[in-house]
Amino acid sequence: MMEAELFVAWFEEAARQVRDNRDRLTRLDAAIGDADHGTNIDRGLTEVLKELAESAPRSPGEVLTTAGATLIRRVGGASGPLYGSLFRQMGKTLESPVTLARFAGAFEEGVVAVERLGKATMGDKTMVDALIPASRALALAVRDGVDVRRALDQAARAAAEGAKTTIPLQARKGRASYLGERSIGHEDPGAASAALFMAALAAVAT
Amino acid sequence: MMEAELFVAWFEEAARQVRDNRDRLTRLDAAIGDADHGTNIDRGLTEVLKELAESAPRSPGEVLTTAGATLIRRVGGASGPLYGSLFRQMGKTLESPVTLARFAGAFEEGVVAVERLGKATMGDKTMVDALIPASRALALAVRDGVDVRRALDQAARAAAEGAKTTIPLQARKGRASYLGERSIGHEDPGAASAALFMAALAAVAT
Amino acid sequence: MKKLINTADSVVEDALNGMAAAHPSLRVRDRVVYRAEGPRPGKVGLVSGGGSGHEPLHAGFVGHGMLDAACPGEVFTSPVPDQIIEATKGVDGGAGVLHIVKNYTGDVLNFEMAAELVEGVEVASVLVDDDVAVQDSLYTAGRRGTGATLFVEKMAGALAEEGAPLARVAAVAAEVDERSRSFGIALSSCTTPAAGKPTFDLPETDVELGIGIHGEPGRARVPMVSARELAGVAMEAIHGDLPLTGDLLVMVNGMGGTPLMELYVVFAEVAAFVKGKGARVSRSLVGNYVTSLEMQGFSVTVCRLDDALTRWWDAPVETPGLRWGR
Amino acid sequence: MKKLINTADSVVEDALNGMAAAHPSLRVRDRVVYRAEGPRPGKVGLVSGGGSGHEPLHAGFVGHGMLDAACPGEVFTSPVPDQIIEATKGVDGGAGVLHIVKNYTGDVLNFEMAAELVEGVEVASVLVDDDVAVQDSLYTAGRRGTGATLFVEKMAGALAEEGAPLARVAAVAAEVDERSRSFGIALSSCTTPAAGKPTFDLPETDVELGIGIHGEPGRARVPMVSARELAGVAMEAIHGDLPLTGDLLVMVNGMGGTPLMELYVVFAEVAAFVKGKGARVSRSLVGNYVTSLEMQGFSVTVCRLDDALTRWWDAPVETPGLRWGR
Ligand SMILES: Nc1ncnc2c1ncn2[C@@H]1O[C@H](COP(=O)(O)OP(=O)(O)O)[C@@H](O)[C@H]1O
Ligand SMILES: Nc1ncnc2c1ncn2[C@@H]1O[C@H](COP(=O)(O)OP(=O)(O)O)[C@@H](O)[C@H]1O
Ligand SMILES: [Mg+2]
Ligand SMILES: [Mg+2]
Ligand SMILES: [Mg+2]
Ligand SMILES: [Mg+2]
Repeated sequence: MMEAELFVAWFEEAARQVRDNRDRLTRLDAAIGDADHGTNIDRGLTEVLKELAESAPRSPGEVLTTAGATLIRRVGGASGPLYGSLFRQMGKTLESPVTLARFAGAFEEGVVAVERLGKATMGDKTMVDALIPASRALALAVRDGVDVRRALDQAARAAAEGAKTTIPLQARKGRASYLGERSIGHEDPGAASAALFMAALAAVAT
Repeated sequence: MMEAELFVAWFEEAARQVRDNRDRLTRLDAAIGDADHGTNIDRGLTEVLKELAESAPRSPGEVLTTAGATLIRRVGGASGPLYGSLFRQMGKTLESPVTLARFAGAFEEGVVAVERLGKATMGDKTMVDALIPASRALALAVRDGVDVRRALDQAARAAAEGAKTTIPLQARKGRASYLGERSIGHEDPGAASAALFMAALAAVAT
Repeated sequence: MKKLINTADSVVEDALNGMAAAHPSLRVRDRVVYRAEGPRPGKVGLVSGGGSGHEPLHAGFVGHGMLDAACPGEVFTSPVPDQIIEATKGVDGGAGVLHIVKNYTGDVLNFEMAAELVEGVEVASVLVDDDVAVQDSLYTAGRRGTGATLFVEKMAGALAEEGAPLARVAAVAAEVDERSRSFGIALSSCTTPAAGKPTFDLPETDVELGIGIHGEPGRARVPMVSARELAGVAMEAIHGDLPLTGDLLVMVNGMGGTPLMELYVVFAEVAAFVKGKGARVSRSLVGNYVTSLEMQGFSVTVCRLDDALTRWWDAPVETPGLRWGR
Repeated sequence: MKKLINTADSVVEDALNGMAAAHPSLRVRDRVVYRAEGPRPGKVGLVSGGGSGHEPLHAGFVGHGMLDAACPGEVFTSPVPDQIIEATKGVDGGAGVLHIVKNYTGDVLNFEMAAELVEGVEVASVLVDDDVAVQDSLYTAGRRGTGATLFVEKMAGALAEEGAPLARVAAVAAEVDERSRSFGIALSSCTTPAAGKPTFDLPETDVELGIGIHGEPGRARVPMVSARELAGVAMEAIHGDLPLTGDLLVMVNGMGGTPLMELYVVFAEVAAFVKGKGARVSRSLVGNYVTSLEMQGFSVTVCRLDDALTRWWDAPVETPGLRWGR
């Protein structure tokens, strides 16, 4: 079972991984964007940890909605509202006690919220290209009765692979789309950070 | 005897030497000034040649006053009025037929005009540090009855040595004086161009 | 990286403190820059915003005849909805508020969220998308908003000052955008304080064509040529999309690091191009107005004027970045 | 070197064509920039000039309330006497002409020659020498004229507009200079079109203190520090020479390549410094006004105001580079 503490730990771990990868994310964004993605997510997660410490939300859903709202309030850019919506929608949907199935369902709702807000679909070279595979992996794990730990591992792996699939793509959404064919050959920074989020969850669930 | 043609040839040769040394003069000016001395003198001499071709002055004095006036009218900066005054004053003073003694006297008048206008004296790290030694060399050559060719050679050598003496000096006049002690260790661009003028004269007098 | 900053984290805050100190006509609170005198009852409020690093855009255009408030985000990062909500409430004089939004995913999403969340204020939005370097197709996020933002803010601002209702101010703002086109060329990249190194490396021999205003690389990298040829590239791109005819408002805009002397060289070529097409430069602006930190290069923005737009352009304006008539 | 030019030789000419095309209020003839409307009978004419590359100085300050004509030389090279003579004759409205000359050997010599040669016009001169980085001693060419030039042109211009006689305009111009001090710091060099490479090389870690406006190296090279510390260095140098008291006009001037955002960061520190000394920033200017092509860095210029100077500062001005009140 996944408790509120686990979700707090998720954001702590995500903050650490993003901090460690901040310059890489920013470099990815420099190649096909405006060189701020690492800073944006790092700033956002720092604020999320502060907010979680202050407001001490009690349920997993509350942790997620708090995190989502904070990202919306503090990040700006494209990724702020998108990640904010992901977590807020997830939090709104997620009922306690949290099971893998409920988590997978809430995650899917979150991803749909991102798609709806950003109007991006698979293959547009955005964070969606990492999030959708992660969501599918979770759904399959539920269907197959896999345990939480392995399910989250599979989701993390799917997200990482999804991020890599953005490399040969030409961007059709976000700032990278302005580059036309020149966006080909670079990993999408938002997909890369989405993979970090999923890796962080897998790491704390062990 | 020095005819008008010789003086025209002087400016032609000076223009050639300055063109060949333009980047060096500008580099010297970059070190302790504003990186335009080579361009300034090059532009000025190009205009002088044009003007000499058009107005076809007949006497050595006219060649010199025409050149001086053109430098004043076309160069700007510190070096324009200074070199302009040098040649204009020289031209006003120089009587035909030109002897070495008359030339030496006119040159000295020209140098005095530069000193008066720029208020610089020997050791201030300016073109004056090349011009005064050249003038002295001419005066000595007259006293010693040296022939024109050797006299101009000695003047050229004196000017070149004078230019080198500016290297260890701290500038007290012109733009280089703003650098204080940092002006030490660099040759003054105006002294360097003055040495070129004298070298050009020696070259055409052979 | 050498920058006149205290820390990369505090640069926006520190710059806003400087703006507040330099311009008594502005009031800065919670990352929103307002006119010091507050909203005027019955006047439509104009709110814009976007990443910092484009100064004087947007905060430098707050004042009589232009914006009522600007929301500066972090460097090259759209502001957050909270700022926009605060600004919207803070400038409402009862006649509603127009959001002037440059077409970037981040700006659009944050302004949209704010517009949804703000209560008790009628909000309209205009999307600025003038950059012909980007194709407006299903395969892009649509044209970017660049130099025309200034035109929209100025002309809509003048109309709002006249007391026009929200719908009309919004319609004219959209019309200005429709009549405007831009194209930008970079000679060098810029360096954001947080990244600490240039966003892209451009060799001494090359330029980037079709850049935006965030230091993004452009559509293509080509060898450097003369000002005449570069101006030609920009103007052909604009003319190919919106034929140049009649009276034009033309801005030659530095990207922040271009000597004004060079912008005038470009302007001379742009003016000659316009003349060659049989059109007329009726109003113009040459300088650094919509910048990308210290980037070198230029953008050209052209707006097809009519009598009304000309009048709103000429109307008095009193802001730190644009001022005439008072 | 990448520059928006056609050829290095034609850059001044091309830029002047651009100025003429962009500003119908100006008339450009034979390398002199005049007000289009010509001299006003009975008004003292103001003529300034200097090397190009400092735009908007000087040509950008021609217009109502400031200069009557400007004489742009080649890049960083003083104009020639012929230009100054033409300008002087061209702006004389019968009340004489004031030459506003920055204290550089080249500017001084060329203006002096022009003043001697011009016939039939009463000429007075004011020498601007505000840069505290240079000691005014027998061992230098004296203090350089930098940012205070703008103050002198603005205030003397306002007084001339009021119809004051030449002697009084000259006296006030000199007073403005006496009350003003500047100090400049460079983060990077600039590149003149003719030289094609940076005048000096400055490593990523260092700055030049006490630079002028021609890309000359400064008095000392020191490690880069924060905006607060750099502002402190500049302000201490100024305060040490002319103690800051009372009401001050303060300009934080970019050298041409500095993002406006960073100039505001510096201004915040300068304002804090002034406050710390018990003085008051009563008027201010933040932006690129007296530049060195694309140099990065800043200069601060401070003028101790009194009521009269404040009034002349506030008086309407309508030039491409400075405009308010009309
Ligand atoms: N319309 C969209 N839908 C989904 N994700 C998007 C969209 N637009 C941009 N993104 C994501 O946002 C990332 C960029 O985020 P960030 O750099 O923080 O914002 P910005 O582009 O405003 O600078 C992209 O790499 C991409 O993954
Ligand atoms: N007061 C002076 N007297 C004599 N020569 C001077 C004086 N000031 C400057 N110079 C000479 O002028 C040279 C610089 O000329 P130039 O670079 O063309 O003009 P600017 O200094 O105006 O850029 C100096 O190297 C120096 O030799
Ligand atoms: Mg980004
Ligand atoms: Mg020089
Ligand atoms: Mg961004
Ligand atoms: Mg010079």
